[in-house]
Amino acid sequence: MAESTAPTDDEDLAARTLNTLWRIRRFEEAVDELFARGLMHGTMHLSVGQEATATGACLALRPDDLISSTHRGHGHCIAKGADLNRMMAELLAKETGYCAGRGGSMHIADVTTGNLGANGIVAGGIPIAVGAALAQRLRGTDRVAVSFFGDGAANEGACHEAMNMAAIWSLPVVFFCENNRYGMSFSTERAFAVKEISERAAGYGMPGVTIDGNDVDAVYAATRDAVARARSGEGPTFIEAVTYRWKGHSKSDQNLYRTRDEIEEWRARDPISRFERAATASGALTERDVEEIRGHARDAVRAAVETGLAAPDARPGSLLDAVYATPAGRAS
Amino acid sequence: MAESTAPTDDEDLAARTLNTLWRIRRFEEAVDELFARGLMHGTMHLSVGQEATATGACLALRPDDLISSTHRGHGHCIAKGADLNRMMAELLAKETGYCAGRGGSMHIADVTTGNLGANGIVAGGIPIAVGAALAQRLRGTDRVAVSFFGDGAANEGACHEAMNMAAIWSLPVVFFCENNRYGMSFSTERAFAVKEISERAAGYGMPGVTIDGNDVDAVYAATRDAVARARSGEGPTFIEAVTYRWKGHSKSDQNLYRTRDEIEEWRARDPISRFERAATASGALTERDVEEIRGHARDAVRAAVETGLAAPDARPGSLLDAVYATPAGRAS
Amino acid sequence: MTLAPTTGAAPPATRDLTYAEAVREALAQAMDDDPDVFLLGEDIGVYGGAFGVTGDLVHRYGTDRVRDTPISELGIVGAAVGAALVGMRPVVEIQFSDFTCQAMDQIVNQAAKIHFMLGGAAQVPMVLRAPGGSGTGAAAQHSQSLEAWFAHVPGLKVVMPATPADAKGLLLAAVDDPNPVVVLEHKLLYKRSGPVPEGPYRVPLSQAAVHREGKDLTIVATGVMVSRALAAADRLAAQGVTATVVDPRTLKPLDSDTVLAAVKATGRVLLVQEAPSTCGFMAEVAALIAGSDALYTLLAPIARLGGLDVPIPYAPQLERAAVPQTEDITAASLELMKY
Amino acid sequence: MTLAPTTGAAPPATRDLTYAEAVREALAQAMDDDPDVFLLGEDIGVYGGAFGVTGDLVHRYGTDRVRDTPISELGIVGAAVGAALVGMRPVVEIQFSDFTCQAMDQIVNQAAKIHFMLGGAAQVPMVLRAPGGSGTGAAAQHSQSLEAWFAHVPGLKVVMPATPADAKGLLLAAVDDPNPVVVLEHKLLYKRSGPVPEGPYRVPLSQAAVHREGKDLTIVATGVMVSRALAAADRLAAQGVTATVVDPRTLKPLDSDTVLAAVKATGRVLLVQEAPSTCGFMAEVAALIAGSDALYTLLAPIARLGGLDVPIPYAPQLERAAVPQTEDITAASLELMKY
Ligand SMILES: Cc1ncc(C[n+]2csc(CCOP(=O)(O)OP(=O)(O)O)c2C)c(N)n1
Ligand SMILES: Cc1ncc(C[n+]2csc(CCOP(=O)(O)OP(=O)(O)O)c2C)c(N)n1
Ligand SMILES: [Mg+2]
Ligand SMILES: [Mg+2]
Repeated sequence: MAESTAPTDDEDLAARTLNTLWRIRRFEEAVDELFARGLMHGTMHLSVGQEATATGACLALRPDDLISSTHRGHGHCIAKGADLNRMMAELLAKETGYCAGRGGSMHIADVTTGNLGANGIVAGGIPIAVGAALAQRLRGTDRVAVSFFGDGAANEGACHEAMNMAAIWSLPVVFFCENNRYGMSFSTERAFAVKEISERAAGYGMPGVTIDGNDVDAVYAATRDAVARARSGEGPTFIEAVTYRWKGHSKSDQNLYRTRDEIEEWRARDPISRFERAATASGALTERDVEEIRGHARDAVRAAVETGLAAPDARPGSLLDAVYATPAGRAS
Repeated sequence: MAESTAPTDDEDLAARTLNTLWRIRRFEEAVDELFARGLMHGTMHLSVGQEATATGACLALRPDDLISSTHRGHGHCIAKGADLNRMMAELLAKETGYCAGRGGSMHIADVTTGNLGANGIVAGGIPIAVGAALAQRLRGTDRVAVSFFGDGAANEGACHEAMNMAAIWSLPVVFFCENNRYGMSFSTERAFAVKEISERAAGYGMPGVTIDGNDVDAVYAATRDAVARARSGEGPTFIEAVTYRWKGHSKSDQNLYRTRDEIEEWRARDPISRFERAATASGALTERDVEEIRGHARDAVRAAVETGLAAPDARPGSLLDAVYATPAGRAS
Repeated sequence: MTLAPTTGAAPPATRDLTYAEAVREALAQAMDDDPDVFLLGEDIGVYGGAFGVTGDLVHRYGTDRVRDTPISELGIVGAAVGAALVGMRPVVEIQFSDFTCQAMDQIVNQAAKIHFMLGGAAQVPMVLRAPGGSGTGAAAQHSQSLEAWFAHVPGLKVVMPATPADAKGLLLAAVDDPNPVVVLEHKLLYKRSGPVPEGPYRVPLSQAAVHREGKDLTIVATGVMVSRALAAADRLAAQGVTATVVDPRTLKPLDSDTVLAAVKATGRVLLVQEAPSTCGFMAEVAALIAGSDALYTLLAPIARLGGLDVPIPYAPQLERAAVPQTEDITAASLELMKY
Repeated sequence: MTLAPTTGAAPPATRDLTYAEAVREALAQAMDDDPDVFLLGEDIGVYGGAFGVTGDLVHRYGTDRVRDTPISELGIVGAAVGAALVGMRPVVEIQFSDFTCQAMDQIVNQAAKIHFMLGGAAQVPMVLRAPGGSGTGAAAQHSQSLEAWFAHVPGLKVVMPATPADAKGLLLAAVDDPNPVVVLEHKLLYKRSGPVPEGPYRVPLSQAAVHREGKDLTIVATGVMVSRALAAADRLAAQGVTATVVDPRTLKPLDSDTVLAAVKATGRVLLVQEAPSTCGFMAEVAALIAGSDALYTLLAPIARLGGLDVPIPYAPQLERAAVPQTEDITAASLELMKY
């Protein structure tokens, strides 16, 4: 167990936390709007309502720790430290985007801050995180890898194989399952015959916990403990963080599989206002701090949209050169 | 719970059981010898030492129940009721074999007795059994499917996905894991961070038991209970039957990964002599019954070898015609 | 644009349906005809399918026959194989054809080979439907065209419908077939309309469609490239160049007679596909022509126009540049006319 | 038969090694050279590999660098992708190339595309070794030749060594390469011997080998078919027909210059592969020739001789009949000489 500071109790942590929460929320809202206005194409999976998981988990990581992310990966990318401008530019299909417009939302990544990438393939990133952790073991570092994935991903074979390998080799991985109650339209009630997905962990010989994924403190504490275990060589942990996505699965979702009431109920459990209440109640933040942070986040996202829209479009000319890496490093 | 007759206590069951046990043992020994003499080609995975699992499990099945089998599948095929002559002919690559010489050991199958096939792919048969069980559900029958697979197969993604689907749909399947302590050279100690593979079952919301796989009574009882559950609509069960293969994994095995002592120790736990002792002690069989049954099995296998060797070789002429099924049924 | 198949006796009554509606109608008629037909896939129930193809079928046929599954492609296809082995006729939907990667073992090592490996003692009458192709900004893991992989596998049949009528007719024929059939639909076609026969109409799994006949060159195209080839043929006609446009429709087994006859009649051939050229399906068509006596009738080298050898990029202009467009087909055709 | 590559400056000192020993030597030298290289696979440790390729390496390099894995192909390849992404150079062994089906998502959707999808910000320098091919009686799920699939995927490189020297040289070049490279070895070749340079010798991933030069026809062959083609060339020579035999060695990227030059020089070409012909790698080579000006130099149609379009059967005589043998290559060559 590491020390027990909670984000809601600590001035510095609280400010960083709230900043991340709002940057994610505002980023997702901006994306939603750009889409609605026809300024963004493709498809998008927004994490509005789920900000506490990415925020709390990444807060417990060192900058040199690694993550693998998902199709619903903007929040992870932001929380791990990516630059909003380059993210937005990528989603706007610009040459200045993180992936030079080749990846888009489903492949957003900032490897310099330890994000090995979003993934268009459900569960695709889980074995990748295990491999990144194996590399740390082989190199003798104490870096940890956290794999984010959804409830739906837990039923892919990739998740099973990856969890077992991490367990038998005691690798420094945290399996962070964001259970937002649905894999697209398929509810966890229908997808699992157990109550909690974390019940799976025991079968691999690793600890598993289920936590309130809308409570940053709980997410932070569980991740911090799991990371401490991983860093000290005690092996992987499975964390199930229960949360909810407010928006549809993607652009084509008509929300036929859940009720308006259910959505409203979860909106009432907004992780951000909950954190604001707790952090102001504890005295870690003042109302003015909160206002200021909100303002910063809004401005940062606005600036990202503006610079992104003004940036040059991705250039087709270099396509064939971009397929293979050259020994020198980045392809020209 | 079904009635509690045990094979060792019941005359009729005991005779059938011992007959199956010996047919498997003698069949495998004959195959081993044919190989050594250069009369059989390809590769073979023998189940000598594991006869109690196939025998006890299939004894608990109705003729119209279904099984999916593995690369180590001769025992399952025999126990489910296949004809030794057609099996041996197949292994001898004859036109009269079950697969007309096209499949060989790894694809041995007698669909008429409910065996959907051995499988060269580790874990390949597990989702297939789930699908066969789903078909029974859709058709409203009370047939049950048993999927045999090894300890090594349990770490394939296919096993995970199949178990979860069976659990959430309460399908009539029994997951029968023959834990012979190794997947090729990889021991269960190294492959799992749990003591018993059956600990995995809880994570899917299904019952799991670990039994002595060299004890026919235990195998029969556990399978009978699981089949009763499945047949009555209560869903799948996971059975882990601990056993041991006496021979190498396949023809190329040099046994570098286990000790002679370990092999000897397990040979001393021979499931067949153990059954013979128990069935004669209980009075279900006399010494003479035992002798007679052994003789029958030996003769049946000998006859299979003789007719097999004399049978016509598989004919290449029909190869291209054999790829696609024709609407009328069996391809010409 | 609407395309009608020119081969096969077209049944009389048609209405305009979208390609997605045509697929749905085929699924409904197949379930009406045969109680053993059922559907299996992710979000095909109340969600109606990722591309809305199954739509309201779950309300009409119930959750047993229109079965939502967990996200477990390997398990889903394996379950279909098992059900097919005992006599059912499952139709699996894989949300994007890219995710067949997850299920390749069950498709290739199991479904395709079981009939053969078991010496004919069993059949695997199943259909696997999956949308392929680019054009929606879904990037590299959601835009592949993998037909060449499946066509390389003995034991599979592979179809790639390009029109609503073919989407229905080929799918019904696929459901009838006692073998595993991979049906590669195309995302961009789902919303296109065209005349579709009303009854349970079947397009045999062995007949190419000749959509247009010309004198100067033959364009062989598949999937979404068929309509682009036809659009190019219109532009070419305006310049006095007439093209035959052939859509194989069924890639395996291929109707080589129709393809070869068209090539022989025109002496020039352009092979158009969306997938990257290297080792793509049109390589097979080129090899077929070059290995036949049609070779002697060629006035020009066999031209292939495929996707660039790149993963599909996200940015719209990059994505467009990665696969053949109507203007590329037109230009390549005119290039051929220089010979 | 021993084959020496004729292109590239051959380093001086060679000894005879088996193909398996040559692979092992390459793995050892790669691990000696670079601490980031490590091996991952089922039974590659104390068992020494299903085909004995890794042999004693675990004793020399330890269980960390020669790492036995559970039976989890998708997870194994995924772990390699993750390790490669953070700078390691994993070399994965898949016991039979057929089981790449289990891992296709990580090979095709992840490894092959990450560098591109991330706009060049990351690399996946990994090697996937797997034995393909028939001839051991292992039947349909253990005998496939799947090179065409991988060659169809942008972002992968694909090599298929036919000699011990190439097995070593191509593997070392593959380990050096910053991209995912699929190395398809062949079961029947593992025990064949040939001269292999001693040092860390590399065969560039872009050079075909011309094993023999003739005047009458060019035989292009891959994998185990190379030695059969050479044996056929011997027989043909006895009948006064001289053949050039070209082995592309690297299938992707393909050394098309060498192939086309050979074809132009002989005017007849026979393309030989073990995999089923339909949509196989030689379809690509045929299309390449037929799309080039080499077409004008052809004296005969482009002949393909591939495996039958059937799963590989178990019975030895059926298995033999399913793939080209030396006598088939000879006969097809003589057939070509009738033109
Ligand atoms: C292998 C694979 N199968 C299916 C899909 C289509 N798909 C994309 S997201 C999704 C749901 C994922 O659910 P979950 O893992 O719970 O994540 P969430 O979307 O809820 O964040 C599905 C089915 C995919 N991208 N990859
Ligand atoms: C997907 C796949 N991976 C690897 C193999 C090679 N292989 C065949 S059997 C085997 C070991 C299987 O172990 P287990 O499931 O315990 O069965 P056992 O051999 O012990 O009966 C392996 C690795 C295979 N046939 N299929
Ligand atoms: Mg979810
Ligand atoms: Mg085992």
